[in-house]
Amino acid sequence: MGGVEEVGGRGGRNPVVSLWGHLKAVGTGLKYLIAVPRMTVKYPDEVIELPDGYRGMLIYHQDLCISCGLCATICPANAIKMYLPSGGGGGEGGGEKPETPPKRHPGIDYARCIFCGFCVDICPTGALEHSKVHDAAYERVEDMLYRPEEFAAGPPTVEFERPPKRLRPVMDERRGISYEPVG
Amino acid sequence: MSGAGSGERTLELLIGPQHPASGHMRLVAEVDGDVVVRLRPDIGYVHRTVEKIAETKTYLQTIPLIERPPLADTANHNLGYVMAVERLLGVEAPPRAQWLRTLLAEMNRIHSHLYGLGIHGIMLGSSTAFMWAFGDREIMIEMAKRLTGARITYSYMIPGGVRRDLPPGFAEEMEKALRYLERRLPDYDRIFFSNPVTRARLEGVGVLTREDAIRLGVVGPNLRASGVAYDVRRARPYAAYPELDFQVVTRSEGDSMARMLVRVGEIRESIRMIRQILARMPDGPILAERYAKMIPPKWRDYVRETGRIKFPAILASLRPPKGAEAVSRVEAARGEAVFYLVSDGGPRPYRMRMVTPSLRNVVLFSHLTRGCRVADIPAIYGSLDYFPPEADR
Amino acid sequence: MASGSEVGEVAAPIEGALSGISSELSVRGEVVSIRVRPEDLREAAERLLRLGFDHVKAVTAIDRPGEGIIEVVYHASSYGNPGLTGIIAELRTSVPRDDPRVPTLTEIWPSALYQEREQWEMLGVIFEGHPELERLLLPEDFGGPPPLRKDFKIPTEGINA
Amino acid sequence: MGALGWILGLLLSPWVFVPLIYPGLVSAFAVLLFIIWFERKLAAKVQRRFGPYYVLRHLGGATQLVADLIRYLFAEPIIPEEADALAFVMGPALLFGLTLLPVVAIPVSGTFYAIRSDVSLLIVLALLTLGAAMTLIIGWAGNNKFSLIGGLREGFLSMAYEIPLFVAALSMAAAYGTLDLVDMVEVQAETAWGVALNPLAAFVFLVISFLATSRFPFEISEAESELVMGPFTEYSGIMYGLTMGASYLKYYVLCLLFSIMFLGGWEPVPPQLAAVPFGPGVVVFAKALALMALGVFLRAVYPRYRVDQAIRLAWHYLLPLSVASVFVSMGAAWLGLTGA
Repeated sequence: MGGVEEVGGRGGRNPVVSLWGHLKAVGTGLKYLIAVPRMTVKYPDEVIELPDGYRGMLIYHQDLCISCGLCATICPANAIKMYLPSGGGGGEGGGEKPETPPKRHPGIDYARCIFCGFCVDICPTGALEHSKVHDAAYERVEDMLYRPEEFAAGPPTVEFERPPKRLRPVMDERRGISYEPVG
Repeated sequence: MSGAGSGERTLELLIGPQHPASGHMRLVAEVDGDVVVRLRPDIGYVHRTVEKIAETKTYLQTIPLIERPPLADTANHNLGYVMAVERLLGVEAPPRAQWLRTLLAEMNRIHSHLYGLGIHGIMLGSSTAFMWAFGDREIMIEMAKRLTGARITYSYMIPGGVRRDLPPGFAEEMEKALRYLERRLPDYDRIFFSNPVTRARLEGVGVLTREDAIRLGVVGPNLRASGVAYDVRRARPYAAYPELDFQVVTRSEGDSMARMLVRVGEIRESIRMIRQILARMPDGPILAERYAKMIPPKWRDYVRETGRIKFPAILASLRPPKGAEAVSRVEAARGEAVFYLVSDGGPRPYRMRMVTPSLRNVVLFSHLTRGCRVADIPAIYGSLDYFPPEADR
Repeated sequence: MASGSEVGEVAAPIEGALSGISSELSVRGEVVSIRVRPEDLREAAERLLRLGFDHVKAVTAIDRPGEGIIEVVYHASSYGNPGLTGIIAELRTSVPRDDPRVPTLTEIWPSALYQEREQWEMLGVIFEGHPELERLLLPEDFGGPPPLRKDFKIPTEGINA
Repeated sequence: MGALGWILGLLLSPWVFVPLIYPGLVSAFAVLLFIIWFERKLAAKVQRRFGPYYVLRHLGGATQLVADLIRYLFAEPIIPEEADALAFVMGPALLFGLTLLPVVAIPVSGTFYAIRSDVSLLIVLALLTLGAAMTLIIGWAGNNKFSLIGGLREGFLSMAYEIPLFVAALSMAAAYGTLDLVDMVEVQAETAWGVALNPLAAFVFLVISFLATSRFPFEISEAESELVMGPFTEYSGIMYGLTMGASYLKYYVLCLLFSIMFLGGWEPVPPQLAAVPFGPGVVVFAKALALMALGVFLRAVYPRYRVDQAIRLAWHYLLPLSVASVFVSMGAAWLGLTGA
C-alpha cells in the first residue's frame, strides 16, 4: 500500500520561501483579476439550459394513467398520493360494478417532492415524465399541492421580469464551463 | 459577564449553533486567555433519526433517505447502502453498472473534497479559496447532472445496477472538465495551499499522531494524513476498484495542512481514475438480469435506446430472506461509511445502521483542540471536513 | 490485498484466540461473526484487540421484542495490521430487554466512545463503566422511551389521500 | 448674494474645507462608498463572479453601497439589555469621529491647509492612536464574549503596531530633516520620493497600515469565522455601519499620510490644477486611492493570520526593520541624497 506525497511542499519558516510564496499568491491574484474570465451567469437575465433527462417537476398524462398506484407506493417522501375524483364523483357509482369505488388518480405535493424520479421510472405506462421546470416559486405552501386535475394541467411556467437569455453550459478546458447561447 | 466570575481564569465560549463557522453544531470551548483548555462538541442539532425512518420505508425508498445526511457526498453513501442491500438479496450488479457506480462515486469525491476545501478556506478567511472551490465544484455537479438528472441527490444506484447509462458525448466533455481541473490545481496551490499565511495557520496545528488516529478509529483523509494507509478501496475493493490503478494518498505529518493536502492528492487520484473508467468501461447491461427481465416488455426498446432504466414493479417491494444480515463498507469522500442491515423477511429493513465518516471523526474535536489557540478552532474544524448533518443523521 | 479466501484463514486464529470463552463463530462474506455471552464480552474484545483488531467501526444495538432481547453488535477491524484490514470481526451478544446491561468496551476500543453513547440514547442499552453516558443527539428535554426500540412507533401514511 | 458669497467663502476657507469637505468628512464618505464597492468588485473578479450588480446594472452596481447605507440608516439599532448603553451608543460615533480627526493636520497642498505646524507629523501620529482605545471600549461595552476577545485582540495589536509605525514615520523625519509634512513634500520635490530614499521605511509603513486597519491578511480582531466581527458583534444598523466604515477611514488617513511621506505628496502638480487653491489635493487623493485599491485587493489573496502570529510579526520583524530604516535614513542623509 504505497503512499504518494502531494503538491504544496513545506519550506519551514524560511523567509525567502515565504517571500516567494507571497509573491506567487499576489501574482496569481493579479492574473485572475486581469486575465481569467468569470464563470457565473447573471441568473434572472441569463438562464442555464438543463440537460435532457433532467429530473424536474413532473408532467402527468392522465389519459395514460391506469390508476395502478405504483407511483404513490414507491414515493419515498409521501409526496404522491392517490386522490378520488373531486366534485362528488365518488357517490355516482356509474361503473359496471357499483360496489367498487371510483378510480383514484395521483396528485403531488411539491412541498414534499424530492425529485428522485422513482415515480417516473416505475410508471408502467409512461403517464409520468419529467419536465425541465425546477425554479417555480410559491407564495403559499398550500399552492404546492396539486390534485390530479391540476397535476394533469402540467407544471407551472416560470415567468421572468425581462425575457432571459438561455445559455447552454459546455465544458471548456480553459474556463471550466463556457456558455453557448441557444436560440 | 457570565462565565468569568471573580477568581476564575477561564471563559466559556459557546461557538454555535448560530455562528458563521460552527456549522449545525455547538462547540463549547473553555479558554484561558487565547488558549483552549477544553473543547466539547455538542452535536445533534440536525439529527433526523434516519435509522428509525428507514424502518418505515422500503429498501428502495431508503436510498434518498441515505443521501440526505451526507449531502455533499451522496453517491458514495448510496453505493454503500445499495451494496448492503444487494448482499441481503444475493444479487450482483453487472460489470458496466459497477463501473458507472465507480464513475459517479469518484466524481462525487472530487466535488465533496472541493466543498470541504472551500469551507476550510472561508474558515481561515480566504474568500477566494471558498469561491473557487465552490465554483469548480460546479464542474463535477454539471457532469453528474447530465449523467443522473440531478445535481446532488442522485439516487443513481439501485439494487442490481444503476438507473441510467452514459449520455452521448459524456466522455469527451468529461475529458475537458478533467483537464480544466488539472490546470486549476496549481493556481489553488499558489493562492491558498502554499500561501505563507495558510501555511502559518495550518502547519503543525492540530497534530494527530498515527497511534491516536488508530486508537480513536478516525477515518478517511484524516486517518491517511497521519500516516495510516487505510482505504476501503484498497483494503476491501468493491465496484470497479479492483481493476483501477490508483494510489492511496498518505502523509506523515498528521497536522491540519497534511489533512488538506491529502484531499488535494485524492482529487488528483480521482481525476486519474475517472480517465481510466471512461477509457476502459465494459459494455453490457446496467441492471442485473434478475430485475431486467421483469421490465415490462413495452419498455424494452425505450430502455435500450435511451439507456434509462424503467423500474420493474418488484423494486417497490424487495424482500430479502428472513434473518439475513449484511455489512458493507465504502470509502466515502470524508472517510469510511459502514452500513449494517438486518432483515426480518419483510419489505422494510428491520434495523438499518448507518455509521458515517463524520460520526467517527467527531471524537477529534476534543482531542485535537486541547492547548490550541482560539483561532485554531476553525482551522482544525475545517481541516477535518466535518459535516454536522452527516454525523447527526 | 484481502480476498474472500483470507476470511477463512483469519477465522482460525480468531477461534484460537477465543479459546476458553464460550463463543459461536460463523463467516459471512468479509465478516467473521462471533457470538459471546455478555459477561465474556470484555475478555473477547481484549483478545481481539491483541490479535490486531484495533478499532471499532460500528456499535449497533438491535431490539428484538419478540425474543425479549436486545442484541449488541460491535464491528471491529484493523488499521495497523495489513492482514486484517479486509476482515471485519462482528462481536455480538444478547441481553434481556427489560434490563439491558453490557460492560463498556471504551477502555479497550476508545473508538466506541460516541457510538456506545448513541446506542444508549437510542435503545436504552446501559454500557456499564462508560465515562459519559449522556444525551448525544436527542434534545436535552427529550422525555420519550428510547426511540429506536420497536415499541416507539412513528406515524406512517398510506398511499391514498 | 452677499450672504451666499460669505457662505461660499467660509466653506472654501481651509479651516472649514479641510475637515468638512476634503480630505475630511465629505470626501471620506465618498471614499468609503467607492472603496467598499471597489473591494467587492475586485474580490469578485478574482473569484470569477460579478459582485454587486443589480443596483444600477449599467454601472456595474456602483450604487450598491448607497443602497447599503440607506438600509443601515433605516435598520433598527438594537441595544442589548446587558450592554453598557452609553458606551455602546457613543462608541461607534467616537470611533468614527476620532478616526477622521487626523486629517485636520494633513496638508493637501503647499498653500492650502487647516493647520501648518512644524510638528504636523507628530500631531497626525498622535491623533491616529485614539481610535484603538475606542475599539477597546466598544469591545467591552457590548457585553459579549466575542466582542471582548475582539477588543482585546485589537488592544494587543495596537501595542504591537504603533511603535514600528512611529519609528518608520520618524525615520522619514530624520531623512527629510523636518517634522512638517509640507516641508517633507518640498524636500521630496527637490530630491526624490521617499519610497526611493528609504524603501524599507515605506515597506514597514505599508504593512503596518494593513495591520492597523484590519486589512487582510491581518483581519484579526474582527475575524468573522472566529469572533463574528469581534468588537462589533452586537452592533446593527447605522452603528454597525460606522464601526465598519471606521477601519476603512483609518486606512484612508494612513494612505493620505503615506502619499505625502513617501509618494511625493501633491508633486508633481498638473498645471491645470495649480491655480485652484486645493487643486494639488487631487493628486494626493489619486495616490491615496490607488494605494487603497492595493490594500483592498489583498482580501482576494490572503486568509488571515492568527493574532499571536501577527503580534510576533510586528515585534520580531517589523520593529527591527523600522529601526533599520532609521539607519537607512541616516545613511541617505549622510550621503547627501536628501539635500538636507
